[in-house]
Amino acid sequence: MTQVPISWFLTLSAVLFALGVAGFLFRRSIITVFMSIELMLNAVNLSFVTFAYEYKQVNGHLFTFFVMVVAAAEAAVGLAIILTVFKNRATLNIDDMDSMKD
Amino acid sequence: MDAFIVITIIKLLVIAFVLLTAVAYLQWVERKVIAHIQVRPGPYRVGPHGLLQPLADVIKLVTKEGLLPSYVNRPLYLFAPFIAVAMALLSIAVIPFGPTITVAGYSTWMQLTDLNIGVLFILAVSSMGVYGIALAGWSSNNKYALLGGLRSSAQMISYELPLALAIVSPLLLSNTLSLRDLVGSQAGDIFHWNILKLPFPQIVSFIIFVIAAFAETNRIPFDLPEAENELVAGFHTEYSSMKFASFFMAEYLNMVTVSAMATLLFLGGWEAPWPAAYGSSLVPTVIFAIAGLIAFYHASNPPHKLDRYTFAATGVIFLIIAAIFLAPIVQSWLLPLFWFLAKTGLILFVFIWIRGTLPRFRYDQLMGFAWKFLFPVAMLNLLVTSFLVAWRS
Amino acid sequence: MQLWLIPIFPLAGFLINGLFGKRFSKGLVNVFAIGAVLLSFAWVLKTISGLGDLTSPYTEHYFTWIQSGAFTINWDFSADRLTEVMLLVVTGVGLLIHIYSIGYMAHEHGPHHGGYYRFFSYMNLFMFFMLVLVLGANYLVLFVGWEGVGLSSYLLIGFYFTKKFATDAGNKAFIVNRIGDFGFSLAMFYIVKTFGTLDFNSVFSRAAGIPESTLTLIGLLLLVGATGKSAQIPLYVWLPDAMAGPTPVSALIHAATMVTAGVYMTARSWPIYTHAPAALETIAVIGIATAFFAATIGMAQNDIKKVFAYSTVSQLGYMFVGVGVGAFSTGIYHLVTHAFFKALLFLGSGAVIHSLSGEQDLRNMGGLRTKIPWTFWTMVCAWIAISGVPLTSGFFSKDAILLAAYQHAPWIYWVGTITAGITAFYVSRAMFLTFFGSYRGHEHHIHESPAVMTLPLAVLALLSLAGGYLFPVPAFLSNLFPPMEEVENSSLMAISVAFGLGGIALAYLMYAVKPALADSFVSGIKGLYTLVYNKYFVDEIYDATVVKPLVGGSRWVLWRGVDVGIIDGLANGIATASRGVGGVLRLVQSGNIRSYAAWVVFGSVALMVALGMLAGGAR
Amino acid sequence: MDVVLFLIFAFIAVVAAINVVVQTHPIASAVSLIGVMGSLAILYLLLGAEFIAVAQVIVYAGAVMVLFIFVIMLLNAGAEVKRGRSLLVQLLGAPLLIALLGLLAYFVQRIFPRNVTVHFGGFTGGSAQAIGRALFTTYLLPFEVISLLILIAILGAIVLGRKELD
Repeated sequence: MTQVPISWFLTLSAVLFALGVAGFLFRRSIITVFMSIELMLNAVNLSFVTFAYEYKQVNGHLFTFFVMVVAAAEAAVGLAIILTVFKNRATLNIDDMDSMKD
Repeated sequence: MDAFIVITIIKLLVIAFVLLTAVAYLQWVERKVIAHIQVRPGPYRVGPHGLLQPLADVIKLVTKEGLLPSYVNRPLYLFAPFIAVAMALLSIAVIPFGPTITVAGYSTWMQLTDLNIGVLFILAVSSMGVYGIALAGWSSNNKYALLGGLRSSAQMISYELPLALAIVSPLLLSNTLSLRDLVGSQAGDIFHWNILKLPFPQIVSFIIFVIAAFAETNRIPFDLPEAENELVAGFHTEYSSMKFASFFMAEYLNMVTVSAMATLLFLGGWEAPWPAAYGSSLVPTVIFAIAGLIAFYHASNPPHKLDRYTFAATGVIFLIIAAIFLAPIVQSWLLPLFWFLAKTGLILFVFIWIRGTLPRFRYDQLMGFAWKFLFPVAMLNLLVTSFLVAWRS
Repeated sequence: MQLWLIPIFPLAGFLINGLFGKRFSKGLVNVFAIGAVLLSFAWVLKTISGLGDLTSPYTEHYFTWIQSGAFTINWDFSADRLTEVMLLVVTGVGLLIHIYSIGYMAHEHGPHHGGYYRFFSYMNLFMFFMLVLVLGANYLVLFVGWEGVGLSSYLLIGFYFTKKFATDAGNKAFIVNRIGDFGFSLAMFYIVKTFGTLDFNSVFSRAAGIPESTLTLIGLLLLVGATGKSAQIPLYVWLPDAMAGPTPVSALIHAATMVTAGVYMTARSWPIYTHAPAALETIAVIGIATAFFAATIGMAQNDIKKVFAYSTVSQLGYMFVGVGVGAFSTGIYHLVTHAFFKALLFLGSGAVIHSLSGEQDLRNMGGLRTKIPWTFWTMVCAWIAISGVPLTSGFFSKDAILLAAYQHAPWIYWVGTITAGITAFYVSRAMFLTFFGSYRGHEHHIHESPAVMTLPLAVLALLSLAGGYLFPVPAFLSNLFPPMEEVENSSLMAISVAFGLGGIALAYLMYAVKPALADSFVSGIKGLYTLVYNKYFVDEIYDATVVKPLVGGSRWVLWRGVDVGIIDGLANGIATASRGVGGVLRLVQSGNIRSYAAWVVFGSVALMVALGMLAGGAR
Repeated sequence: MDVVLFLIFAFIAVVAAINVVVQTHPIASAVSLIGVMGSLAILYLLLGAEFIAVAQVIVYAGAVMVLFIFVIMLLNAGAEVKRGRSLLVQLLGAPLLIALLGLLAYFVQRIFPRNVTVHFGGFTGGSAQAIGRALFTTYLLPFEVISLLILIAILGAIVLGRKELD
């Protein structure tokens, strides 16, 4: 068998997504949390591309493309926010950022 | 299948060997050219006219003690030069040096592999090259190195934009992303080259490309990451021996890559400036013959005693080369190679020439120049080009 | 013909002066303001010459404004002969008054009080809305202009907004007009319900097939709107107060153009009214009552502008009589001539006030005949015109109305004739008190107004005298309205002329020859005089019967009871309840992002479990 | 051949992703994430998405992650401090995660049978030309909107990065 079952790709995507969630849940550095989000997005992209292969359509690629662009925009704004937060609070620990509570 | 693998391995070895030698000698050429700009002889001791200097340098760098500072982040510190040189070598893989050739019945391209998105591939790989420098700067755990790394990553991100925008215009004219097809679309005379092609000659984007390429390769006047009077040696302050040599090599390889890119994108690749029917195939012969004659002239009244023989030998070699160019069997692949190398070499010479003439930018000027001048101009050029291309079609 | 160009010029003038006028010099403001009206006037002339005979209305469609199912309202302008008459009056008289304003407002400056550019931008805004009103091809576009002129009128009455009486007068005008507009809106709702459209052409062409009761209701509701805008009983109270604005405003808006909008609207709606005789009769009664009633008040006023204000109310009554007796064209005829001589009277009184540096009380004037001869002689033209002296413009139009009224119901003719006598009397009284006798004021620097003011006066004087010949409106409009019987009754004409001349003579006797006679006469009928002097206490009655109960009811029932008790109580109760629930939910909001993420994961896991079970069940 | 390639790069991706989560130092996480992205790019090539693969390298690995590393270097972010306060995550995090992964894997295995397979060259519709054509026809509006989004993001980043803002 020299061909890869399509479910393997999707399982890989699920595993990566779960690892992204794990990073979000268990990490305390805001930058790492942010990177976990990127990991999740990548996992989803993989499933999009896989579906595009399965249905032999280019649409999945375009979704991936749009996700990438949004991720780039998100990274630009998110990192700017992180910089500002760090400038004001001198911390990167996500548990210290809870002023939205009240 | 087997033949394909064998040929690929042969090509790989040839290209790797030639390229690395060329890079070593590029460094020698640079030292010589700058020396002559500054009216001094340059390397002169090792070999005739210092011709063996690169060999000596290599031996020195390899045998030097590889220092490993105790305070660095070891995995990344060791990984960074590897990334730098690997990414530099990777992009060479898709650059074609000439058209198809036939050797012993097997026909192949003078290129390791052809991707139909070759241009994008080179962009991708070169954007990965930043990591080598950034990680080197960070893992050295040294403030000069860190600042150098920061500067270089900011600079390379900034200049990647005008670079990419400048590339898009010739792509629009040629309507392909494959480097081989790109050259094919510029076949003919000099007015089919993208730099002079109608409806919109890409002179502006060529200049932008070259400027951005200077910045991407951290060359003067954009060598801020390694500004020695501010940052000691920038990101490679803490590096020595082969690790240092890797960065050095990566820089020169990148220079070769972008020069080759400029040649392929704007200057028609291996195409001759005018058709062979009007004698363009005789140009290399004439050049080498003249070079040989000059060598003979110098041999007749030598500045040094030894030169009587070395110059004569050189002249003979040149004349032989000139003769080889006349041989019809090799002409089919030697001529394109000649043109390709001549154009690439010209741009490389410009690199060196500018290093010998221009001062360095201030950092804010550097960023302002990229964002406030190059980027808008590239955008405008792209707009005009796309409008004209759409108009024509 | 590009009808839209007509109103667009004043709008442009308004925008330019309103937005940038602060930085302009007065000259530049003048250029834009006057230029806008001038261009508009020129375009009106070109349009009229271009439209030619115009036997059927000419309509231009611009865009669909409102579309809801089958119901469509287009933004259309249309022009017929009635529109042409109105356009000429509005832009022509408007242009003269704009020019006059240059001189009158010359001393206005400063950002708070005067605001030269503010005045002219409001005037241009008014012109814009008035032209939209006149040009509109359906009731809603007309209503836009209708409300727009109300707005600009409000802005201009309250022009001196640092003075309380001015702002109060503005508020009063606005609020009283709201009552009328309420009736107008209801009328439009009924029209939509009955006809399914607001377009003039389709409404009027179908009016014949509608039950009379419905048309009467619509007609009466439209009349409510008209009484508000045209200051008829019982909604006339705002107009005399509106004299708080600058005098050119009084001349333009509260004499010549805006207040005639009600007349225009009722005349425009004649197909509805001709099928609703009861409504038409109501118009005539209200008109004649207003005419008489206001004229009597006018006799006892001492403020020169108040006299002319009540005179305006009275003359508007005449126009309503003309419409109400079915002689629509005579109403419009009087509208035109009235625009000339009443604008002239106001502008003349403005010139008097201007030369006396703001004095408005008749008792402090006198003997100005020689000091400001230009003003005097032009006002004389208006005086004889309004008094109905033969061969002046007022004579023709008033006489046409009275003749039509006699045909309809003789008692209206007699009341109208008496009113004409009273009108002649009080206008003559104002003239004698102002220009004859000896000067009773304190001002020493009485000066004639500049040419920029006297020139429009001269033009208007010419029109007041000759307007009757120059603009034979009834003949011009004859094919638009239902035909009237042509009557020639020279005895009736002679009677009304006699009443007019008698009024002048009486005033001459009482105020020029023997001034003491007036005082003794007043003291003789003291009770009646007090009643008339205080305008029959109408304002006070309104205050006691409408305003006080409304204010009290609002304060005690609506505010304390409904608002504080019920609405606030409800809102506060909901808020308290939400806060209680929120207090519980707040425990979930720990502020810790990772906790939130855990909740999200929990939610997705729960969702997937549910999905899996559903899918499993389905299989 | 395809299986071998897939296994190699899937293995690299998973190991690198685990490394992203496990490493305490942000920069180590970032480098690992670049590894994930790189191997994903190879897998995209396997799936016939050549343009997406290159875009992945250019945009994600070449631009987004450079930004990350840039910020990490700028802030000189060190290893993170263990100072958690989320009881919920400590108690429920791991079980929830295992449940999520288990459910996802279950659904994937159940819905997608094994007979649909991937081999290199099985789909060639992912060229730059095809994507460009779709982008400028079917997806023109999203494309324009997303360019607007980028513009807004640039402005937002500039405003946030201004010195006066505290």
